Amino acid sequence: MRETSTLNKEEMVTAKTSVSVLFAGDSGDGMQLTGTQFANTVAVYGSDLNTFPNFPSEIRPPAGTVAGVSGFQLQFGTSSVYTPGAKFDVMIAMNAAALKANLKNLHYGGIIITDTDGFDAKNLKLSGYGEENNPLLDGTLKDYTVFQIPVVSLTRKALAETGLSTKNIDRCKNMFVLGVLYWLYSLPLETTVETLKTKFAKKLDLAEANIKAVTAGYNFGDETEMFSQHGRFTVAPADKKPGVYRRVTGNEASAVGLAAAAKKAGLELFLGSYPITPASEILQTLAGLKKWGVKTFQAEDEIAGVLTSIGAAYGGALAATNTSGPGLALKSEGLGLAVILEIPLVIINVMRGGPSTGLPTKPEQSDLLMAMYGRHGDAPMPVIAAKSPVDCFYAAYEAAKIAVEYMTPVLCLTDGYLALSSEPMLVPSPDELASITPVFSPVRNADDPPYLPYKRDDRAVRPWGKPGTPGLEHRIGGLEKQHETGNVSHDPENHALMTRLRAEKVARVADIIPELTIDNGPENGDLLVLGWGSTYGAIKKAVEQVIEGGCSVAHAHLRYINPFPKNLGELMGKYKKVLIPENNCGQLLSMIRDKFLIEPVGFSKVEGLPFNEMEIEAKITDILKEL
Amino acid sequence: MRETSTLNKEEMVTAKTSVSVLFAGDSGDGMQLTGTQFANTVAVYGSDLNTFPNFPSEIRPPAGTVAGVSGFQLQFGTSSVYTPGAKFDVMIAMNAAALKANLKNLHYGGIIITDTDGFDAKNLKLSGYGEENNPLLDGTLKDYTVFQIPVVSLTRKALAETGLSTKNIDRCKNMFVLGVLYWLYSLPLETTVETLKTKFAKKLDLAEANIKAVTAGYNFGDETEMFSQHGRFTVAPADKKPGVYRRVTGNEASAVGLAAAAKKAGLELFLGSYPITPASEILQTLAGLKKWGVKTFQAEDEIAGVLTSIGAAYGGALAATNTSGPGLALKSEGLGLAVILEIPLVIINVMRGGPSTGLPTKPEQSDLLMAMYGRHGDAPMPVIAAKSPVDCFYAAYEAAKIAVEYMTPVLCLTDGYLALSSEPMLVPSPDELASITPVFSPVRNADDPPYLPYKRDDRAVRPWGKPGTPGLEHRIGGLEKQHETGNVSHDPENHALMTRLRAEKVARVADIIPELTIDNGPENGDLLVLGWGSTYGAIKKAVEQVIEGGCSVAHAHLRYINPFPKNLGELMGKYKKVLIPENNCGQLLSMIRDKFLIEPVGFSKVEGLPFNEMEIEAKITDILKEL
Amino acid sequence: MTDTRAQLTAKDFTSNQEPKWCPGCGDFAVLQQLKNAMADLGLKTEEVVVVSGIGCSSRLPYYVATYGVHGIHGRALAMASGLKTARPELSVWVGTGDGDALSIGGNHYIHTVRRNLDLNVILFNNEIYGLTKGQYSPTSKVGLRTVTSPNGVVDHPINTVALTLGAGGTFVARVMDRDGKFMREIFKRAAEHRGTSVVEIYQNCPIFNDGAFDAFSDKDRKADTTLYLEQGNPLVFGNEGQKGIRLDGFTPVIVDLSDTTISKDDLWIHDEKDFIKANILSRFFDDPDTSATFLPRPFGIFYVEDRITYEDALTAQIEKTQENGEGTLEELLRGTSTWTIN
Amino acid sequence: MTDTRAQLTAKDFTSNQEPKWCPGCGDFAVLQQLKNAMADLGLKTEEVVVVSGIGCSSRLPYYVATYGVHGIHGRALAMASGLKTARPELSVWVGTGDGDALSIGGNHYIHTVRRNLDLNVILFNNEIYGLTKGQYSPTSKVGLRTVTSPNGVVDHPINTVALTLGAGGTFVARVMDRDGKFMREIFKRAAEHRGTSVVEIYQNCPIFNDGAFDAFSDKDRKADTTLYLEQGNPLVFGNEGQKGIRLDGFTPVIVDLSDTTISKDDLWIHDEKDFIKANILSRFFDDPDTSATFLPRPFGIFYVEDRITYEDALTAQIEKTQENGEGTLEELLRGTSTWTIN
Ligand SMILES: Cc1ncc(C[n+]2csc(CCOP(=O)(O)OP(=O)(O)O)c2C)c(N)n1
Ligand SMILES: Cc1ncc(C[n+]2csc(CCOP(=O)(O)OP(=O)(O)O)c2C)c(N)n1
Ligand code: SF4
Ligand code: SF4
Ligand SMILES: [Mg+2]
Ligand SMILES: [Mg+2]
Repeated sequence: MRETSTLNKEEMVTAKTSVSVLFAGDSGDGMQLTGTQFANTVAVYGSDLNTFPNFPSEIRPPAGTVAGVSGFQLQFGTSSVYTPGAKFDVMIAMNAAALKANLKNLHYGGIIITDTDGFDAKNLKLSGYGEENNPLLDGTLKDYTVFQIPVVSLTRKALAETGLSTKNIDRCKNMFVLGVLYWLYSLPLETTVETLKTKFAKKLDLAEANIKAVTAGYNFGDETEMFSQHGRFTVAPADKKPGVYRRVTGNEASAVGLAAAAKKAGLELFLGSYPITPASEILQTLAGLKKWGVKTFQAEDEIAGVLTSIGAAYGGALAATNTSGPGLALKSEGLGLAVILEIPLVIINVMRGGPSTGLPTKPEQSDLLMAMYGRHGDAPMPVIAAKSPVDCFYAAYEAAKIAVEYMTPVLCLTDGYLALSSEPMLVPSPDELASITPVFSPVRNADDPPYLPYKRDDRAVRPWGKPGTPGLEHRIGGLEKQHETGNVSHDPENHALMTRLRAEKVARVADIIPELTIDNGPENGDLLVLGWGSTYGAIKKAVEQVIEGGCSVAHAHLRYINPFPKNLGELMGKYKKVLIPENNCGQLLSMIRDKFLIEPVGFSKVEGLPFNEMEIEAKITDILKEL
Repeated sequence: MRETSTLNKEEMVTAKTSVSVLFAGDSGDGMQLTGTQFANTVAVYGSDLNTFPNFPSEIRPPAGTVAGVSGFQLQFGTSSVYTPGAKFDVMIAMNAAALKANLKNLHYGGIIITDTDGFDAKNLKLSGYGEENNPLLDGTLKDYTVFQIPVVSLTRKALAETGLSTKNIDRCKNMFVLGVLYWLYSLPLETTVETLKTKFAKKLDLAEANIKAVTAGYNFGDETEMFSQHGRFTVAPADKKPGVYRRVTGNEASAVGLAAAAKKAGLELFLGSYPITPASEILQTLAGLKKWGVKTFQAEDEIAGVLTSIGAAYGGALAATNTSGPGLALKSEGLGLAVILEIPLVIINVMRGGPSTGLPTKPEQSDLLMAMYGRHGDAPMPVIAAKSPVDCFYAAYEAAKIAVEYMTPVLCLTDGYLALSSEPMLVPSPDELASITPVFSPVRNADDPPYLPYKRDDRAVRPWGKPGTPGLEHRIGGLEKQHETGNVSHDPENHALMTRLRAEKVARVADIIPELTIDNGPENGDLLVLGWGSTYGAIKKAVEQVIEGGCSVAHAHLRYINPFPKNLGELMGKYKKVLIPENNCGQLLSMIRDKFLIEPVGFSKVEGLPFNEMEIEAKITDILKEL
Repeated sequence: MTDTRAQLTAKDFTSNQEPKWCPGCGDFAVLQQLKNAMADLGLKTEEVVVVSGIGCSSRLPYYVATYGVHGIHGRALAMASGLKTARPELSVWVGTGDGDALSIGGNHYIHTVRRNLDLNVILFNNEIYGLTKGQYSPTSKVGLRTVTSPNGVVDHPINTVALTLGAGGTFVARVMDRDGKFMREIFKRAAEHRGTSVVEIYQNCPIFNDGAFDAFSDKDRKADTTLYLEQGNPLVFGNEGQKGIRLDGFTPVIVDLSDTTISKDDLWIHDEKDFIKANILSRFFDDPDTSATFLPRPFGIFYVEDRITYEDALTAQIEKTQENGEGTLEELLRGTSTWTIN
Repeated sequence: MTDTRAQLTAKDFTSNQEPKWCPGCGDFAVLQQLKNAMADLGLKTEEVVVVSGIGCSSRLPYYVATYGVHGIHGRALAMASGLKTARPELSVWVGTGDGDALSIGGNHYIHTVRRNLDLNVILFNNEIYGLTKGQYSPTSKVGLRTVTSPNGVVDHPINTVALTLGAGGTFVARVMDRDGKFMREIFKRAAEHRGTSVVEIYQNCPIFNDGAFDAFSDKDRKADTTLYLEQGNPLVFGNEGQKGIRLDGFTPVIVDLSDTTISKDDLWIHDEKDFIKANILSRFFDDPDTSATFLPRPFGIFYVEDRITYEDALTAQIEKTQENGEGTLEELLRGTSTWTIN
């Protein structure tokens, strides 16, 4: 965060390149909605941004307590934004508990905007500060810039004339605060006003009240003396590629990626799925895409989730299933069947903290080795990983392309962090998307030679024989199959051959995936930071920082984990050291050691939290010292 | 096979040190029974031996066809016998199909004993030789010593007076052949006669007929001119450790190992299981041990198999579950729960050919990586492997010891080859078995401090709090747990700590397992052959051979795969090269590369068949050439 | 493309793979009647898919010259459900065993039945695990001695018909493997029923559970131990049809029709649409050898209900959303809310 | 050791963990009655184990000061079955949800019920997946709009009582979360029943499926929509008990008791031992808001059957083999056939 102050004629406006904001309040205070409004506004305004919600782990924890605090974090800026921010610059605290829960993550000297009405005796007690210890008064916040606003009171005053009940009026307090924030960051109200009109199209009084509240908040900023010392801020729009944008979370992007792949391939999309945190929104999003012919099947369990998908894939659909760790474990056997059947199937696994039920609402990257090896027998399948919310779209899309074109299940890894984070996505035009070409065997006549469902092409890929097609009638299953005919075979050499061919086919995917490129930094040098998945933003930021500090450090990020890009070994060889940060105990590290017999530095964080850039920067600095 | 001939007064008797015999016939010919009789006889006579049955994959395939051939292979000898023999010296072929199916595995110059009555037109046709091509007549067998005996006719003659139906008489033909074989190898009839008496205690006429048949066969050997050229053979008894012996298959040994561990530990054994080939005999054996208080629960599926076991373990039983690949996949999620609950549980996985249903009746070693990594999250557990049928007893026993003493699930790997092979087991006395000491928390009184179910000792092991014990009431589950209290915790540092402690506990098992020793060969030298599991016998033989040939080759065999023995790295470092033969695509190889960053030579055989010593010997020779 | 091929015969449904069942296995008869029924129904080989799990009976797909998938143990119905949902126009048949469908596959069973996908389920019940060599199954009788129950089974067995009704089944029938013609007709009725049709077959496994159903198929006993259900007809049995079943309140009682005070009109008339009657019939389940109050075991169609299938309901929803046209790829990519940067 | 502790109270069964359910959640009431019932039954905290799967309701074990295991999703009954088999002397209770027991756990459900282990199963049915934020469950009504059914549920729902009876259940009851005292008594009856006792609770989830059972709990409607079953008593309902249920053949019909031609003696008398009646009662399941032929929804004990439990049968077998003493370790190691080498 770098800033330049200019003194305006009338007011002081400080320009900033990026700002991280946390909206925090009680679960009932509508913080997710408020944050989303702010996000939409800055997006339309032209900023780059990244958001992350932080729900309490219970559905409705006791109001006013720290357990009940709901947060929505967002970073927006002029240059590319990759994370919601390691710490925030500004924090909205609607009550004492919200302050207590989040203060530790506010930058030293950061801004706090509080609703003083949320710091009454009851709130202080519930928050754990204690009735006697009001942090707004006792010096706790001396290192921060604190704006104390009696939000509830001001909202009531502003809406006194609406005739609404106090309960309904109080529900508008979040809009008041949002208005204040718009003023503070010199942002327009239009987007929010429009949204409120649409949302409350059938309850005009509520629409009006909310609009009044956000306007009142804005005007309060204008009129109060409170901000005169600090003035306002601006964050110039980002220099973004022109085009149409939408905001997506990782889970939405995954869902749309699958649906888009199906459309592009000319296939019907079928998703067999069982709800599980944090993967359910993929099912939920696709359930809403019936207009695009998407069929979702909410199965009785994860096993049925994957097996219904296998059935649909046998039937000629683009089939997918999504889940998180415990569900992936249950799907293991089914995935083995998909491997030996050699049918296309996309599995999206949204990783969360394990083992077992573990930390179901927290992200982790600890399912990588299960994705690679969690099937009995030698049962290889391609594994790819998404690095950002938007990238979830492309990862799902590519998974589908590989699945269909290589007749194989493909495992696509995202995690609970990507799943819920959002960022703007430049909407691609249909033509920009890579082609996806299923190869269905054509009709055969009675006098054609018999159909060979396991006759492979030169990439070792077998054809797809769609039921309903005359002449392709064939019967396959989980038993080892004879080369070409697909009939059951117990022949020893055939088993060795088929095992080799299945592995070879997957290995050959390396022929069509791009070589790994350096995301940032020199082509060779002291240190390569090799990441995969959701660590992208944090590594990106950290490496930017150390490069700016003059270090010889580069960043490369793996999308393809099985097979690895062909040049991975060579590329790693160009640096003195390789650092692999992971939210697990070193799973990619194991794979790299095994495959390349080199000794990278592993960096594990297994806390149910993503890395932040500072941690990675510190680790890089440590390593460079020792080089 | 080395031999010395001596010319007796009356007859020529050739002494042999080991002989491999195959009994082959139609599924209905009772070959398993015949082979078992022979095995019992040589065992009691004092030979070392190893047997392996070879069933057709269908239950009752068409009679007379190659698919219908049932075989029982056995090797017995004066020195230690580790395998049923790569090829056999003697083959009993009850019909044409039996000959056809197995001829390729007969040693050049080997002996064939045929029932010529099984080579009639019908049998020739069904066997695929064709009515016109009788291999007994057309020179096919010119490189072998063939004894053509009209077994059915001779049996009918011998039993003509019994008054039995022809059908019943014909059923005795296998006993006739057995008698011939006893004569040929100078073996006594007693064991078989005794067995027949017990077996047919209630059908005296059948007992008598069978005894007559085996005696007639023996006498036929004495009287016929057929063998005069070749004479008889003897295989001197092995120089075995004195003691009481029994014969066990790997699956029986696994079952008894578990039951013995429970008795020794003073716990009740509970097995939750779902039948699956080739693991079902473990359930079946334990179902017959009710006299020892063993409780088996035939569950509705493998998930219930492991979950009932977890429930029983929570209740204070020694709990186990057994399965094969597809079932292990289904148990993945449950095993993750056992990991985080930190309760004792033994999982015996009898590996078979994969992926998916694969080759269900064939052995393979391809579940190793799944055993290691097939769970979501970082969920380590000890993994051990048995190397021989008898060793299945000790492996299961040790798995139970580690499970109980380290409060952890332990995965014990065997395979379809060990499962069905048999060998003599020196029965240990109860005192010889290692102690197994569960640590149940004692009763607590109302004024004691609260019970801490996750308070670890200095090995990071938590106590076992048995329901029913006053004062230990505690509630645990699959969510991450707070250090010591075991309460649910979402705290980031706590999760990191618990993840570390769970891993550390498993790693510490290395403190009590023996260092890896050289099984055979020099302490350092050119090549170390590092094996695990059922490859033991083949590697053992091969290394014996090359050592005899003067090569600097050693053999070490891994029982403990997670954690590895502490000295493994050091030990491998003492040889120029390490060779790792495996019945998979190189799974231990991957683990060794990852862990030690060395480059052993991998040697894969993925044919649904175990290695034979010749293959390994050849590979060793190749490597040595290139050194 | 108009199809000019003639109506197919059972032979056209015979694949080139030799069945690998044991001699005398009841599965052969089922295979034959299945092929007969398919031919009778005028099906084409390319529009049929036979799906199965694992077990002796689950080898079925290999022997039918249609499309087929031999899946994994217990999951046949899940696989078939996905296939049918994706391709409602296909004729999907499921071959499964008592172990496959009711033990490991029990969950998919109850859920498929309640969803009522239009599947034809052939449930080979031999009261044993055949393929794995003779362990007891969830339909094995209490006391049966097998390799895993050396002291006799202690688990109370599943009553397939009762379970299916309890789970919301819309078509449930039972047949005996030896009743070829009867089976063929029931298969056709099953196929014609729009919804999940379950046909339980009492299938003898001569190797591991021989004679499990002898009480219902032995020539001398059959007439007294079995009851063939016919729509609209009274429940009568006995070798000369001399016995009938009447309801005493809720209690079914056997009456002697030679007793002139009793008329056929007093008897229970079979009505396959009557759910309560089907439930009572499903409880004619006691063992003829041990039960004092034995009622004859019913064969035929217990119950048929008309209820929308899962795939029809889903298709209707999709069609509704597409009333004004299907969504385009472009609309999909844009989503509901966008902004433009110039 | 004679236990000198006094009879425990509900408070003694209260753990030190604060329940984390939403305000107004029906789960609180169930927890309270469970603790009351345990105290009433004279149980000791150390002899009780509460087992659960995953879901809001499956948090139950944390809040009861006994032993407890919070397992994985759908597997509570399997875990409890293993525990009970290993330790028959413990009092084992299972807390589970409609998703946990009937969706992913459906297979263990039907098999537990048929095996009849002596477990007390408390099935919290809120017709929704609460913990994962509001997806429909297998008991959700057709047409319900949720995050995964934006156009309405198309799956036909499970009727818990009917499924349980079909699976061979020996104790089935239904209660409403608000009926505290009634629930407490039913819990006690469940505990006293030797066998698997299923108590389905209609539990309101105010967050994701608020009012799902309002038709049966709203003050104004309750009297006409619910039927409380009492052993030996006629089926009457209505705010003044003015309506009754009679059987017309197999068809239950509502009769007006104010009509003097109808006497209470003609009514259906509840008999919880009558399997057929229980089956008919289980089908009083239509929706009061949409059904023209609506019958009141029954609450209370539908059915009770005496049948040996799995663990008792197993124990008997074990005891039989041990008649002449338990096997020793030495005998175990030697097996049945040995030979000696000197
Ligand atoms: C996951 C899994 N568990 C267990 C098995 C082993 N298995 C194969 S078939 C079978 C039971 C077959 O019984 P059933 O379905 O009744 O068929 P049947 O052979 O009697 O026709 C079992 C247990 C398997 N293949 N996969
Ligand atoms: C294997 C697995 N699949 C899915 C989930 C996610 N999950 C947790 S609870 C739940 C459903 C809960 O519904 P229910 O049992 O009705 O309980 P409720 O929350 O409604 O009380 C689901 C789908 C999981 N934890 N594990
Ligand atoms: S084992 Fe039984 S069910 Fe299987 S094929 Fe043989 S006879 Fe048929
Ligand atoms: S989500 Fe529903 S079921 Fe879950 S605790 Fe909240 S109110 Fe109860
Ligand atoms: Mg069966
Ligand atoms: Mg629920």
